[in-house]
Amino acid sequence: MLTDDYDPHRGRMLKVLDQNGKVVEKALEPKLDDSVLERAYRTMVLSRAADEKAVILQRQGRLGAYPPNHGQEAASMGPAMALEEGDWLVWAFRELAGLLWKGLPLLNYYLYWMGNEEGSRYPPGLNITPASIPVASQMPISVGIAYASALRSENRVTLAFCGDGGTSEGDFHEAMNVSGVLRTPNVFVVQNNQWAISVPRSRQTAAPTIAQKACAYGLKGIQVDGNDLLAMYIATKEAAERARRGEGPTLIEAYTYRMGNHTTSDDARKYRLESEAKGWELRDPISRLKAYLISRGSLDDDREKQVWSDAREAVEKAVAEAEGFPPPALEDVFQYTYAEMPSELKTEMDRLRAELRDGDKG
Amino acid sequence: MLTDDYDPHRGRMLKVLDQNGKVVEKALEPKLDDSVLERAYRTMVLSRAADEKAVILQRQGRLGAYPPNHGQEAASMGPAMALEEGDWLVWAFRELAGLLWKGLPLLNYYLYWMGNEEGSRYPPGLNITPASIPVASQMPISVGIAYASALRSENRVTLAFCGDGGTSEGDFHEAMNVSGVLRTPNVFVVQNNQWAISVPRSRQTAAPTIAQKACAYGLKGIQVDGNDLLAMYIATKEAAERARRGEGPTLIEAYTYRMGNHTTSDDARKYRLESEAKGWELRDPISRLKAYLISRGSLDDDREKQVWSDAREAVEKAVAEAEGFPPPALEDVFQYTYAEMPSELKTEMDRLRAELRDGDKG
Amino acid sequence: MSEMNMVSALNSALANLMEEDPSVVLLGEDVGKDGGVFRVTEGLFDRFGGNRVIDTPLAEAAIAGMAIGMALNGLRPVAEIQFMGFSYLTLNQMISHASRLRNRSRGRFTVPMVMRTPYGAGVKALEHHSESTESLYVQIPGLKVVVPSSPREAKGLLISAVRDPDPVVFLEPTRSYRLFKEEVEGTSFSIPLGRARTVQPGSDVTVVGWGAMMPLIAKAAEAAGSEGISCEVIDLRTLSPMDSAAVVNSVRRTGRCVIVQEAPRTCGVAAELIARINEEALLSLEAPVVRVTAPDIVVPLPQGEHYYYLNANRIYDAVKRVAAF
Amino acid sequence: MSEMNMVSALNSALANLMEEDPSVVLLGEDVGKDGGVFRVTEGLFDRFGGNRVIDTPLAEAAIAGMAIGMALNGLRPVAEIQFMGFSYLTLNQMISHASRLRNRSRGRFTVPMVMRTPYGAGVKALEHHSESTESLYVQIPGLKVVVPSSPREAKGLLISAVRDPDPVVFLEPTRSYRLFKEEVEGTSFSIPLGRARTVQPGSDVTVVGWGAMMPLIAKAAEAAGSEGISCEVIDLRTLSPMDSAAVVNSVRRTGRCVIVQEAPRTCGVAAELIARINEEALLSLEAPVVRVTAPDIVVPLPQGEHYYYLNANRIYDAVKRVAAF
Ligand SMILES: Cc1ncc(C[n+]2csc(CCOP(=O)(O)OP(=O)(O)O)c2C)c(N)n1
Ligand SMILES: Cc1ncc(C[n+]2csc(CCOP(=O)(O)OP(=O)(O)O)c2C)c(N)n1
Ligand SMILES: [Mg+2]
Ligand SMILES: [Mg+2]
Repeated sequence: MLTDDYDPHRGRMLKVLDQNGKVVEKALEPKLDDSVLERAYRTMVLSRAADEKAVILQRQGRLGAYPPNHGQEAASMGPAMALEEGDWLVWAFRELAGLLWKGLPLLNYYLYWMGNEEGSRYPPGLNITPASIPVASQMPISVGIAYASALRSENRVTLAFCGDGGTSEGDFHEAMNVSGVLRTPNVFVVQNNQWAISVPRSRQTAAPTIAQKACAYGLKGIQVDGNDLLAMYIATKEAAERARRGEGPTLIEAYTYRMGNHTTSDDARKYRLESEAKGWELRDPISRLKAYLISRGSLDDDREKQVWSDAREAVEKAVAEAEGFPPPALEDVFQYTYAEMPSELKTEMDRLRAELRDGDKG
Repeated sequence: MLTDDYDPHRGRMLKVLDQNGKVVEKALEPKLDDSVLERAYRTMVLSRAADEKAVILQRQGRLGAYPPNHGQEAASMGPAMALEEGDWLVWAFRELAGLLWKGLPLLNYYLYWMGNEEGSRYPPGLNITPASIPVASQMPISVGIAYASALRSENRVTLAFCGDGGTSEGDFHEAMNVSGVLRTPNVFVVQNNQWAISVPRSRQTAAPTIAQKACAYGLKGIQVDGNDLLAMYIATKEAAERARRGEGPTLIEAYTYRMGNHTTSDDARKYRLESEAKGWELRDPISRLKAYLISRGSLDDDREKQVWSDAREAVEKAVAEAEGFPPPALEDVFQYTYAEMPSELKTEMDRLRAELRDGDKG
Repeated sequence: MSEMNMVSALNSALANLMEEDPSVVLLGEDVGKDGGVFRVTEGLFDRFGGNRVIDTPLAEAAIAGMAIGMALNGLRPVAEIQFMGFSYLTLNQMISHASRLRNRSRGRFTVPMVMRTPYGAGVKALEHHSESTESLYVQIPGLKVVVPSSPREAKGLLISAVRDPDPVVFLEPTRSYRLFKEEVEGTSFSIPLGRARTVQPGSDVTVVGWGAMMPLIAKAAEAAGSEGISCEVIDLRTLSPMDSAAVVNSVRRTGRCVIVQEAPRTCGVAAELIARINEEALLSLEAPVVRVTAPDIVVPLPQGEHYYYLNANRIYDAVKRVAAF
Repeated sequence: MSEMNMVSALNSALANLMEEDPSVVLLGEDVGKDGGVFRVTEGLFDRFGGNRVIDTPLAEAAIAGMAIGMALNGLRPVAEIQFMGFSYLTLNQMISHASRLRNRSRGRFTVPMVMRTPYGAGVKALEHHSESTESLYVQIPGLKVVVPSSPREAKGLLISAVRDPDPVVFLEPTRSYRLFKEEVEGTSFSIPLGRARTVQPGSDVTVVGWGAMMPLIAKAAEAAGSEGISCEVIDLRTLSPMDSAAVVNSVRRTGRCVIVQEAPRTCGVAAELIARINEEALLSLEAPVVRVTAPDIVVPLPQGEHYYYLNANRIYDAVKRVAAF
């Protein structure tokens, strides 16, 4: 088992690829079809392109505060690739690539960050929960989701994400611990991107790794190079299979880096050296996968260009659609409070409708 | 260091005495004066006597719901013995022996469980916080107390207790983690008495030991025989010294057993085998210390009888005092809400005084 | 039909629900083998097994969070929080997720969960075991808050709460758990949420309360009645969504109102009712509405509890004062 | 004196306090190097060092709990919670300990801490970043709740809050952080807690609000004034203990009242004020008191925020309606 070979207490990090796309541990290389790898590459590129666009849109006042994903694409997508149809994905707010792999339309994503609840009306049957802003609060929820699947013997796995900062919250702890006791079919991925806004990983916890926190809960734990798509994929695959076999949850630390600001409202230069990010540029997850694909002969420069231009086109299309999307009507902000609108609330709505003047619309 | 020799990952539990009072690890035997050991024995006996009395009083309707301490005397008192004057003790609700060692008058203790807030008006200068009923909520508070001491370079340690059940709460986690990061002078003792009401330790967490949870926070951790006063003492002593040197907090698991019901409202026979408690009777912490003292020649049967009769006398005196203590006046339930009573609250108080009829007093 | 106290009525409701619907599960501290500290879940572990009657670790936020996740994924979880005083640990989950997931996802995800918890003073309990902080929940859009006042009400309302498509906070008056028995159907039946109940019609003073206050109100109303003051007694039952219309309509007729609230005065449900009466029936008022509430203090420990906890005398006096205004 | 916006006024208050009293410490997420997400603590880390301006891990319950412990042990901690929407995680510590330790220990232990947090909608923020749930705190006996409405008020009230012997929840209106500047003393000065401020005397309608509502009220009152309706404008300032006497006294004179509350309607501070007006000045009322509040819904995301967030027009309309009743 990878979790034995890479026992966090021994301080080894799981890696499959080096930065030149060379496989460092041949035995670990997953057997993935070219078509899957190509789709993976496309999706990561789409994520990168969509993310860059979101930052630009925010600067232009066309989108609200936004948390960039740049550099973390493999950390969310590798795990998503290890899921099967019907498995659940519980994200925090920085897992775009994983969402895209799972099938979330970009339109939803943009609508959400543009401040329209319709963005979180996910397509029916897509088992992805909406973004969860209160840090780590999604973790106990993911345990409940997994429990329900297990109770119905559905053989489904629930994959949940949080950040390194999230591990300090009580919710993280309670979720890990309960899940260990109830042996729910969960896989927990901590995107350790080294920062929680301005707080460095070293000040988030005195534990040398996040992965070793697994031992507090009787979980399997493993630290993985989060910029290595293949490593993230195989670690999650093993964990998901274990979960499916009813052998309990796993905590995966994806060791990665937040290349951008915390959000578009943040200025990382206030608290960290630019050289740090520079160093991580050399470990870019997309370049690494590209090198691997090229070395396998599954990608060449032309196709690579095509992937990018397809991505940019898809992004522009989604943005246009999102910007053309109608803003909520007055009824919309009321009608989802309860399944059936209580009469008092209806009265409030009618009163508000009467009170709002034309000029009040925004 | 004990925490190295007894690294929780290696599964060894620290013990100094066996049940016959024989020292199992000569090198570990602390050099304590006879007078100290005698005081320790007296205090444990006083705790046991007071505790048994409280259970009786509850049955007679003279005291409210009460959590018995029987069997856990060494687990709270060993740590208290390792404190120095001025150090802080933050208790949960099952640490009577430690409180008595630190100097809390029995009167306070009875008053509190008899439902009078005056019980928690601790003598000035005694650095003990009041009982904390919401499980583990005292842990983050203990970190703040320790931080304040350290900021003023007072060289004081804060010792905080919670139960095995308490380790599942978010508050426990947040406290351990923050304390690890800030290296506050804390010693945390988890009284693992194997049960949290009806939930056995094995269902509280899937981690094989509580002590190993330390590793999630970069703390030192150690599992100690909680019924061995000397072991609890030396483990805490080492931890307190480390804390005083600014080398950070320690998590001590006191492996012990709740001999009684959870509280006087509980009936443990509903969920556990009586044979389990029977087995633990053979590991009684008071008998163990007694055997040690006798083997050292520091105690004999006569003196032992005297200790018990002194204890019972002290208990009767405290109970009489507590029962003679005046119940709160109407003003008392109002006046400590704020430093200065807001005028609206004063009005409420006056209104209530006017509204209460004589017959309403109870 | 059989005589049940509130504990057995709740137990009967849960048993019916679990028989009828395999998606109903219970979770919480000591709800399994132990049957709950108040015995509400007694026997259900043996009957339905540990997978459906789940003893959790001691972690309230996780209990609430798990219940939310279960509800999102097709179950109907009934979470027990051992005492309302420990429910504050669930507030982030309840406010940030339980109450909002429907709205957040435009109805794609819903949270048909129930959080049961005993509340209220008057049983000489330890600190934190006597809280009546319902207004923390009542003010949260997206949550429903229900408080039964008798065994039969408890059963019918709990069944509705569990079947309800939205998250319900179900507050059980500790003091009434074993206070009295009444005839309750053994089979399942429901009492709709969101509708107040007129316990007794009357013409002089409207007296409104809920939960453990109802037996006290009944006593006070009877005493007032014997002196010729006719009380219309309303059991609010569902605090959210609040059936203030029932109260307002009654006050339109009586012109006088006493609201009895176990909780401290400030920003409680009584204040909200007064605000709505003011808004909708001010001109009908013949006297200021009177609140009979606990004072704005911490619940005293048992020896001082009588200063805090209401009694029938104080309600009766208030009714007299309002009637005489 | 210099021109300050609310952020710089708060910063100046903290700097003064930390200079004067070595027991004042700041703690929270990103309050150190980063100077806080709204820059309220900017420069203080460099000036007073990391031991007194403490960057904590991401753990709100621990931030509150630590602050309580620090306060118990002689410090005057000022904890920052990044947004009010994350303060629910502190509620157990705030309710169960901060508000109660004085009472629990009969005054032996006290908790002179401040929990600062930005609150309120109107800045087009993400979900959970626009909450106005002050009533969760106002209803807790033992806590004080303060909301400043201008830079100078912010400084004077924060200084009082930090010097106060009791725990204070200090709510900073996000929308007003940089909305306007005014002259503020550079040295320390204090504005007493617990006293409402009459911003503008008037005779026809009492208009009450706090925090970010005050600039809207000023605009509405001005418009009403120009039509001959004289508004008495009251800034409540301290929501707990609530200076309802100031409001009641004003209403006794004007007979009419509009209360402006950013929070949703139910069980808010406005309801409490109405209840107290009802109790103490019912006979003076010439019209029902009108609440202008957000509806009982989840704060919408930015595209729908205008349905939720109040504006001067709606306040003005309410004033006109009340005046014409
Ligand atoms: C409970 C809570 N507290 C504070 C915040 C404000 N906040 C948003 S993201 C963030 C840092 C999160 O760090 P991490 O978990 O490492 O995730 P990352 O942003 O690095 O992806 C903070 C403090 C929040 N959203 N939720
Ligand atoms: C937050 C909270 N939840 C629930 C309770 C009810 N309760 C009181 S003690 C207890 C069990 C505590 O177990 P443990 O921490 O092991 O301590 P022990 O009672 O064994 O000493 C529970 C569930 C509580 N007091 N606080
Ligand atoms: Mg991070
Ligand atoms: Mg225990």
